Amino acid sequence: MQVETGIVQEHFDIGSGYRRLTLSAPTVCPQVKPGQFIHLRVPGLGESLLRRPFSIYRAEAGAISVLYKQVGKGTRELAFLPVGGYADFIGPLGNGFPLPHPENCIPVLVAGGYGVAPLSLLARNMDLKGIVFVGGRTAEDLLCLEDFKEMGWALEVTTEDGSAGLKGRVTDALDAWLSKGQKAIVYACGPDGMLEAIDKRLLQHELPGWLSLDKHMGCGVGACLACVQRVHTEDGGTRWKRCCCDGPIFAAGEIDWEFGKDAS
Amino acid sequence: MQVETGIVQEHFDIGSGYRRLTLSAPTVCPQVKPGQFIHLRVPGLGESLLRRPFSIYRAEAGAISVLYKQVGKGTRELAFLPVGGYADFIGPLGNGFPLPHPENCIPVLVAGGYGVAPLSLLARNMDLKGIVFVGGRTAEDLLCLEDFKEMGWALEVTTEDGSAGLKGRVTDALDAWLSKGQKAIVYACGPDGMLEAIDKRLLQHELPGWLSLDKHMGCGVGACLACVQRVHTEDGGTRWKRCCCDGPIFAAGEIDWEFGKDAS
Amino acid sequence: MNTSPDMSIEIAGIPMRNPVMVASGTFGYGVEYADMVDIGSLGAVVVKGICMEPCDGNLPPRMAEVPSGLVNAIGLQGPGVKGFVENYMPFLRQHKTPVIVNIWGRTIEEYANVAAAFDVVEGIAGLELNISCPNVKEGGVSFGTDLRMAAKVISAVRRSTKLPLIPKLSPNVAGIGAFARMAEDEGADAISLINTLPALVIDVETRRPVLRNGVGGLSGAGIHHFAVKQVWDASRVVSIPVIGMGGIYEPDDALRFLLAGASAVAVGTANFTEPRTAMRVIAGMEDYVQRHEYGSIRDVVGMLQYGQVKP
Amino acid sequence: MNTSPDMSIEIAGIPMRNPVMVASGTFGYGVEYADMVDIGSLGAVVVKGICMEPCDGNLPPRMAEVPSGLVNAIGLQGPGVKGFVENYMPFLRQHKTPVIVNIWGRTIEEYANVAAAFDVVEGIAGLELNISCPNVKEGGVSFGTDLRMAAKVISAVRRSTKLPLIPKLSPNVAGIGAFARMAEDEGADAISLINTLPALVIDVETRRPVLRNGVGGLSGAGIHHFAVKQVWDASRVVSIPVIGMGGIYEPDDALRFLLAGASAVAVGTANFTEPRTAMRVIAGMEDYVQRHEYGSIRDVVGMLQYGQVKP
Ligand SMILES: Cc1cc2nc3c(=O)[nH]c(=O)nc-3n(C[C@H](O)[C@H](O)[C@H](O)COP(=O)(O)OP(=O)(O)OC[C@H]3O[C@@H](n4cnc5c(N)ncnc54)[C@H](O)[C@@H]3O)c2cc1C
Ligand SMILES: Cc1cc2nc3c(=O)[nH]c(=O)nc-3n(C[C@H](O)[C@H](O)[C@H](O)COP(=O)(O)OP(=O)(O)OC[C@H]3O[C@@H](n4cnc5c(N)ncnc54)[C@H](O)[C@@H]3O)c2cc1C
Ligand SMILES: Cc1cc2nc3c(=O)[nH]c(=O)nc-3n(C[C@H](O)[C@H](O)[C@H](O)COP(=O)(O)O)c2cc1C
Ligand SMILES: Cc1cc2nc3c(=O)[nH]c(=O)nc-3n(C[C@H](O)[C@H](O)[C@H](O)COP(=O)(O)O)c2cc1C
Ligand code: FES
Ligand code: FES
Repeated sequence: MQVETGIVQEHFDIGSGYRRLTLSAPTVCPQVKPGQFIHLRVPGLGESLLRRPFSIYRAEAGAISVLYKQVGKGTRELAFLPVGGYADFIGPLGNGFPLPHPENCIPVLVAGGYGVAPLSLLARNMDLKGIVFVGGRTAEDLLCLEDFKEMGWALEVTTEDGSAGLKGRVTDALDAWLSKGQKAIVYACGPDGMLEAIDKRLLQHELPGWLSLDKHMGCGVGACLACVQRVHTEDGGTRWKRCCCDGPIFAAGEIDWEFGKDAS
Repeated sequence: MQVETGIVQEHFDIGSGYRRLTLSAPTVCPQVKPGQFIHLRVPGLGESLLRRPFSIYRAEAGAISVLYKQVGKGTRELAFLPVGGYADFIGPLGNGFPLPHPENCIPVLVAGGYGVAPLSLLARNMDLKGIVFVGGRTAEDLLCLEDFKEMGWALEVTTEDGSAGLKGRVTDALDAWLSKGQKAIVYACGPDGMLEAIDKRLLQHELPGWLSLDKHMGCGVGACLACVQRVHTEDGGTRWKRCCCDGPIFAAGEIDWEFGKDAS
Repeated sequence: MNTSPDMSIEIAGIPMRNPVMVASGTFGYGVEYADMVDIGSLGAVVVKGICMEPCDGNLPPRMAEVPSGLVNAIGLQGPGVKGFVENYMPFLRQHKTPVIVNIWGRTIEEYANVAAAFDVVEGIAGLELNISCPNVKEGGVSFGTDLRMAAKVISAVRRSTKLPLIPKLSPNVAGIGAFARMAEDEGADAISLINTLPALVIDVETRRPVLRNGVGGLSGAGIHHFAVKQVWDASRVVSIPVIGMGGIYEPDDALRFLLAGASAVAVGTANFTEPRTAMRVIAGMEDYVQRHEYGSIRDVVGMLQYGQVKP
Repeated sequence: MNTSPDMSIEIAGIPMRNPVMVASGTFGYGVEYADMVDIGSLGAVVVKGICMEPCDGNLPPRMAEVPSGLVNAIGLQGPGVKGFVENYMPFLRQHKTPVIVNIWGRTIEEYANVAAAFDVVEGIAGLELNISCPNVKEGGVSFGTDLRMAAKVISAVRRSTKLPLIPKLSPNVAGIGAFARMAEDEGADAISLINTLPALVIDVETRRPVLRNGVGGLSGAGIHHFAVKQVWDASRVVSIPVIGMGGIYEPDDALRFLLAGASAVAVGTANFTEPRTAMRVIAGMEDYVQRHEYGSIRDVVGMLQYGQVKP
């Protein structure tokens, strides 16, 4: 983990409202594991804006790429960063997906939204090929589909409005596939609701898997305790884990999805 | 007085560390009197930064120009404003120099730093030609000298280090000229110390004159009472005037330079 | 659908076309902004603090810009009752917008006198009572941070005026609720909060305070969520209306005060940066009422869903 | 000329190589930032608040970003005394940097117990006492805003420990001076201030607080000049050293606290944005001491020239 100041090498629209930002990262790049993220200081927003976490999409040739959507103050400002400009980031952060991939399991990736970014990197770092499920509300929300095609992965697309692929949720497509009963391990990244639904299925089918969870972050390094997620412990209890450093990747069945829900 | 959103038409270095910014101002431009200023919202600094006041250097062809130096947070950010970008301002503000210029008086302008900006506009709006004294610490601090030459004004330059014109202060050159005893009216804009020294000379020589005073401003329109200057009243007392709307131009002899000095 | 929503509200018996006022000291006497702001569109105008006699205020510098706000030590410069009524009331009477006069004093008697003086002036809708002033008779302790002294001021002013009375609370107290309740007990018709927070800006190169007065009052976006908390604490313990202020720049900022229990709000520091803030805030609140299909803006007041968590 | 200036200072009997610490709750237990920050370069490390037993803290969301700051309601999650000593002290003992443990409790007994527990732990330089906690025995009123309750806590802890004791004051009181004096009277070796200001962040679309806990504490650049004022008020009425904190991002911010009378400072929220803030602040302060030709950083303390103006 380091603070590194990167030079913007690329910064462009990739469609679906997303942009790709590539920063030189000679120190951080070689340390990256798929599923890790950087905590980026958005330039031009003054001292007091918190950093913003982004999953690492590519880490190669001494540079790091992330994909992001303009959703708020930070990402809207980020979009102005010119090629040749500077941005500093802390990274690589988080535990990353456990490697190597276990033998005799078909790797199954499930992505929603920008969740494809870390999964695309994971796929690139695997020797095996498997199947990837990408879901969105409409065709507009899908990105990086080409990545998986190029790598020779099977691809199943779902949209809630049917504008691309199957009409329905990503879990519908996943259910159909899981019902075949193949020995698989699942890697998923996307909104909480999707991850919870997948976790339930993994439990049902007694399949191993890993879920990448995004929580609002303060420090990104484990110091502030802003990003906690409740998990089950071996003794049947529950405890907090910090998404930024104990996560963002959690084992299937580890997360306590009910904790705190009732009190709201 | 209006809020107007201008488009940046020009924005470039003019030397001596100053930049010229020209904004379209179809509504405000025709209302401008020399000595007035605009209160500019620096784009990109968030909601809470106060506006910054700048003297109007040119008001022609539906546009307004100001000259500024990068001295702090606001002006450093301002320098990034691209041609074609927007900036909003309130203007024209302040009383401006009284017009028309009285007959049978030689107009004498005395400028320090960016004080040349409003005086250059004043000279352009006068039919008479007179003499202008421009002073600075070094040759680097002088600007707009060409303006006055082109308009056919006599020009006296002083620098404290002698790197341009006479070595000394602008008041030294002024003293020499005033000692000739010509009937003159003085218009001055520059740092407080310079204005106080000039005011003293006007009193001595019993000459009329106008001083343009810069105080830190909040609202720029008379509402916040941040920019007050103590002035003498007719009954021998003193009272506050607001630089932004009762000023920034004060009559010679009007300002109470001593008020509050002792208490510091 | 496109008919404009019901934004009217009554505060301390003063009917307002909408709940957005401009805060004392940040909008002069109205006339300064008249070229740029439609005074008639405002809920009310609260003028800069007035005491009996003209007051010079502090020496400059009087204002310092700080992160997300500013610190001011204007020191209550003003024309006094007579100067205000002669020079500014003719302009203010031209509009249908209620005029609320912010008053202050150095002693309890002064407070009472200035209130009484305004009782006979035509065109004044109500009095806002700035209690964040030093009590010159008790070593300069602020009236507003001492429950007993504050009660005395409010009670004295209450007896001196029949005008709607709106004490304005100081934020730097341990429990704002006690002050709010006390104000209601002493006969206030509404309360407003918050005034500025005490602050000291130091220039490290000169080793002096930036403001000539030394300390000043912090206002602006940086105190907004603190102010909302204070309003929430106060509004839950009184039945009189609360006017919320502190760092309103956007419609959402004003809505937060309403949700927290304020019946109206005032835009302060933002006026300096963007004189038309109140107008923009009103428009945004109208949109909110429509989007959320409220019957009127009054239905938004106090609608915060705080959950089971205890305050 | 180029020899580094004397930055050393002693606070509450704890010798520090410089007056720049990291504030409780913003630097974890040190180990989290060890890759990026040279722990050995800090004046002291103040760890996240610890009570007797492990504590779960609040439900998330626990943090909201606001203009020039953030509002947190972490809720004092922590490993308890035993967990802290076992898991974190071995790391912290590796450095020569003093370790100050921030402690808290729900009752006076709990406060006293946790203090006593640390008295026998090796490698702890002092205790910072967070009194901004709800007193569960008295309806959840914060110890820190009630002079009598705060005195009881400090006195009980004082009797339970021989370690240097640094009560950390709550800012939301009418007169911080009285709390500072009380702390000195009860035997504190130093005081630190300010803790966060209470704040309520509301999401107007959901009409709920953004933080699951409801209210939280405001920190960051927006409270800086308010914090400086509090430190100035406190430092003038006590003879024990004061540790200043609140919105330190730049060397100048730290210097303001020193000029206002603090003998040391702590960097808080800024660590999240820029982990190396403390190191940068130390470098800037060294430069200041040299440029102004002070004999040592200690000569800067309390050097504010406040002028003739009365506080
Ligand atoms: C591990 C991780 C990986 C991520 N990877 C990606 C990625 O690859 N691509 C991508 O587009 N996004 C990613 N995100 C999400 C991304 O960080 C957010 O979209 C981004 O922070 C939004 O910033 P913003 O300033 O534009 O929006 P904001 O202005 O912050 O608004 C977004 C919303 O989030 C809330 N919010 C943001 N940060 C916080 C916080 N710290 N505390 C409380 N509320 C907060 C705001 O209140 C607002 O409602 C990731 C998040 C995590 C935790
Ligand atoms: C009537 C008038 C006309 C002017 N005309 C020109 C001009 O033509 N060209 C030009 O270059 N400059 C002009 N100025 C000065 C110009 O406004 C300042 O240089 C500018 O505000 C600096 O802004 P900044 O953000 O870059 O500097 P800042 O970051 O503000 O720093 C500059 C210094 O000024 C202080 N400061 C700035 N504003 C305030 C305030 N409101 N209250 C207290 N302290 C404050 C800061 O503390 C700092 O020490 C004029 C000023 C006035 C009053
Ligand atoms: C320059 C200035 C002058 C003020 N003058 C007064 C005043 O005369 N009387 C008063 O009660 N409050 C005064 N206030 C306080 C404001 O009315 C308001 O309570 C405070 O600024 C918080 O709101 P804001 O954050 O929107 O500015 C003044 C504030 C500022 C910034
Ligand atoms: C996320 C967070 C957690 C905190 N936890 C504690 C704590 O456990 N104990 C404590 O006394 N103060 C705690 N504080 C307060 C800080 O130590 C500090 O007093 C305050 O944040 C002001 O400084 P700053 O503006 O530099 O952050 C915490 C602050 C933050 C932002
Ligand atoms: S973001 Fe601070 S602990 Fe995870
Ligand atoms: S700047 Fe506000 S009154 Fe002059």
